[in-house]
Amino acid sequence: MRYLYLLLVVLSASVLFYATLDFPQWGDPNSPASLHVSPVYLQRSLEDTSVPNVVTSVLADYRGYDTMFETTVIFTAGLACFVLLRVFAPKMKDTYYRHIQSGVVLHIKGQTTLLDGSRDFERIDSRWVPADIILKTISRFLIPFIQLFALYVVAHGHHSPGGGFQGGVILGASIILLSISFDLRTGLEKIHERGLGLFSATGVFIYTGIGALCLILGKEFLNYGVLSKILPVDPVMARSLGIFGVEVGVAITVMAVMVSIYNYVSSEGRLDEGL
Amino acid sequence: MLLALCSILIILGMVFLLGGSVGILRLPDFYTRMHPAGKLDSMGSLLVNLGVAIYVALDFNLANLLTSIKVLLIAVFIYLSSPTATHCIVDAAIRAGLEPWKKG
Amino acid sequence: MDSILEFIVGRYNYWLYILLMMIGLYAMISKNNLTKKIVGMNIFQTAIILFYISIGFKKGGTIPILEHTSHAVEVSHFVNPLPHVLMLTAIVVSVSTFGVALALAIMIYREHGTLEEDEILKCLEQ
Amino acid sequence: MSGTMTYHFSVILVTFGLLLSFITYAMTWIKRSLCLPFAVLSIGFLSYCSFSLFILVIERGPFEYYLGGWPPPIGIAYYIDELNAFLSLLVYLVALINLLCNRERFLEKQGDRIGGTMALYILFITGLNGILLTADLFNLYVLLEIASLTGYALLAIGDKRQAPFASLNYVFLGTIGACFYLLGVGYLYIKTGSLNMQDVSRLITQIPKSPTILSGFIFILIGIWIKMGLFPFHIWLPRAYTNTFGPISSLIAPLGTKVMAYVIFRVILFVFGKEFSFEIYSLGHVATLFGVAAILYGAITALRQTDLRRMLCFVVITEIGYIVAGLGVGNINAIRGSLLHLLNDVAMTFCLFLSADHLIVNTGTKIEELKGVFQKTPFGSSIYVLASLSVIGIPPSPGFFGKWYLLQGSLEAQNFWVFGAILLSSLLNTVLFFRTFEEGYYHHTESPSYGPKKTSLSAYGGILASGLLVVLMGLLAHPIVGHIVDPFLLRARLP
Repeated sequence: MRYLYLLLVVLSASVLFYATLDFPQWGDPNSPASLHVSPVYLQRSLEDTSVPNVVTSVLADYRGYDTMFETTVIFTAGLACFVLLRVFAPKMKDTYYRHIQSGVVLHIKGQTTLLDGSRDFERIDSRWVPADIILKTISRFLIPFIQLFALYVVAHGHHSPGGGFQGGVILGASIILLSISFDLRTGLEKIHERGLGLFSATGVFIYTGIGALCLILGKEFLNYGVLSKILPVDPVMARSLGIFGVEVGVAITVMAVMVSIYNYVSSEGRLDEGL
Repeated sequence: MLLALCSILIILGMVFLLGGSVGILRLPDFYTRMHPAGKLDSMGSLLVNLGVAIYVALDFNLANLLTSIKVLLIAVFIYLSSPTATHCIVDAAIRAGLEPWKKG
Repeated sequence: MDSILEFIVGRYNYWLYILLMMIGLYAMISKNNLTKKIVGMNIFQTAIILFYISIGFKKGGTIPILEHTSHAVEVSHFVNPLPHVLMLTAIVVSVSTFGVALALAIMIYREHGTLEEDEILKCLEQ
Repeated sequence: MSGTMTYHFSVILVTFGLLLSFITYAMTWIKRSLCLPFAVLSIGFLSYCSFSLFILVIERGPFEYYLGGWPPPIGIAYYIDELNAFLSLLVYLVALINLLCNRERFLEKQGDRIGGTMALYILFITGLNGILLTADLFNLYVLLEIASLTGYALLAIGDKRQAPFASLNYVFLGTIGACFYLLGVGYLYIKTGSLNMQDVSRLITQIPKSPTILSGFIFILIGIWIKMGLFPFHIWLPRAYTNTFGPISSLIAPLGTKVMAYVIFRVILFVFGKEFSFEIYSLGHVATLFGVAAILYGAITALRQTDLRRMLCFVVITEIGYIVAGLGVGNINAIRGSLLHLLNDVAMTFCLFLSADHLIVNTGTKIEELKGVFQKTPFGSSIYVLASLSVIGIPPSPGFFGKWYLLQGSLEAQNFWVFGAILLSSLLNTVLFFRTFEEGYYHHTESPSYGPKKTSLSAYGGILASGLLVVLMGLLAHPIVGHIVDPFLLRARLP
């Protein structure tokens, strides 16, 4: 069986290899791929959309429709994790409360929310270990910087490498860092499941909604130029603003989905006792 | 003169990084391996970043100065996060009950 | 001799991606452990991403971020932006597939207590 | 104004699908009981849009839609013709009937997760619709991934022991398929520099003998073949479709593979072109080989199955074999036959899976457990008989017309392998289905320990509607060929 697999792999490798004999030289500026469509993007990006970063203008405008589905793919992944893993009725499990001052742990048999609102007690996991003070301090210090950087990456996608996906991932990472360095419960207190679900739907809704707005205003789907009818700018600037709008939507979705995938996967869908 | 300084810094940094990688490969157990991974990498990246920051700022104007400040900020954040990460990994290993290497 | 060298230099990185791709593919179809298969899947997808990016590269080209100037853009100074855009999509797709595959692996582990394929198959036959 | 609005229906069909699915999921966190009715309403709305689009295309002929206002090859375009508009109408109809029919079962199975499940459901059909309408090779890949990801997630709902493992296997093979497709697109891109189907097709004719284009062709074909479950690449199919939740299998089994089969036609006839595929490289022989192998393998393996739904999965593999074999024969009658069969197959397989699912709910999954089912649910069983007669190819049924054209085409091409395989498999299918009829009709269980399950009116309505769909497809076979299939072939410049 192993040789069959090897044969399959060698076979596909040889087909791929055979094709490379015909390839243009690597890095050749005159290869067909660089001559047919891509010069148009490079030459027209500034006058069409006033976005210097051509990757952004292709991503969100010329091929913006692809990117909409790309965001939907992310949304689908979050949705799939929710549908597959989320368990709404947890099994009867023991609950642990820790008295903050004295460090005494109460072990209550079965599920209870008895002391949840109390100031003196905190709920803890069965595998609880005292959170490390170094880790806690450092992540508390770093998280604001990470979030600021994420917002910078989102907002500065027009002029430098960056944009919705990158910024959204960094933003999500800051919240995941919080969940890792404290525990899942702390992360969920900051942004709970319902918020994540609504955010992930809102982000893609913003993207598709901007597209549909263009449709309602009488032009093609995602033709941002028509937004100049409702915004006090000319069509080129309207395209730039439209790109920014969808980038924000993308960032929101990516952030929410990344965090919720982490939450569901690390806690096996119970959103209790995570990693 | 400054150019020589930054090349020295970068080369020195690379020596540290090389030592770190050799250490990770050659040392006998988990804890000793974390030692080069944590310390030498931090030192190496500090030196390299410093060298790069000076190199960028050689041609002095505002934009380049900002770039070199950004490079220095990278070094600062590495100094914050890398030792913390090393500490946490070692901490987790101790809690999980991994015995240190005692031979030799 | 020179032409052979030029031939090899012009293509060796495509060959490297093919090698990487095949490592991923082999891991994906022949490994017994499901986690290793998932890792193989990621290697496979990453290799394709690298392949696309190298299609778009131009010697002497820089990142496609233009300056706000009046004169015309010299196209050969900037790498082809289209493969970058396409691969942003592919990265996102590979992350999503990874997430779904992990969720499925967790479901399998919850049910069977193992991720070895032959053990699961044995368990299913009973 | 209304004229331009109908023109926009092409994009509304896909993008409003997305919007509505986002709202459906968001409702999970606002008011859960509204999720299901909202999903039904949205699929109803989308079916209406799809119907209007179909009418528009029939009236005015095919048209293009430029997304973002950028003409291809700079931007992405949709290309809508009679065939894909009709297929998209079928997709929405199937999804609507299936959801109406199985509302309660979804609610019972998924409980609080119903919002997420419904959002996946809508996203799945939206993805399929995008695949049908798009005229951009890379856009097709992204939509393919949406349809696959939702498919993986939906197929994992079901039997807890089996379904996730089957679905994970599908993830691996599906990813290989999608990546091969992506690789093939990359190979085309490196030589042509374009991603629009029409543009690529124009550029390929200038460099027909290039090895890069050939390997791109091979990889795209293998990728799609994996996705559509053609014989040697079908390994994921039976396990994934058998172990999943019933209503999901009756959604995905008819739609997933057929839409990918449509992509094969689109890619071969409109991207690579007839000359490239059939004359320069002999795709005909390869496709005939795979098709005949799939027909025989599916028909023979189906006989060995003891599980009803698994048996039907092998019937699906046989049907895929018909479609590919017809493509392989390559003359106009055979391709007409396989396209007609593709359309009919959506309706037939849907009806078959839906009614079989109804029988399974009432008895059990094994064929031998079907004893006495005709007495228990005479209505559901008769629809099952209708669908299976159609699959066998009894004359007035839709299955017959497809096979008729296929046989005619293979005779004209003197391709007796395909001819023989189709006849033999029809015979084997007859044996196959009459075995289940026999179990259900003649064997009575003396002590029915369980009576017929309570089935709601809407479930009966759904099964009836699926039966009507099959009958309609049979009655309308002639106009379908004349107004939908033939214009498509004409545009593909087939003789």
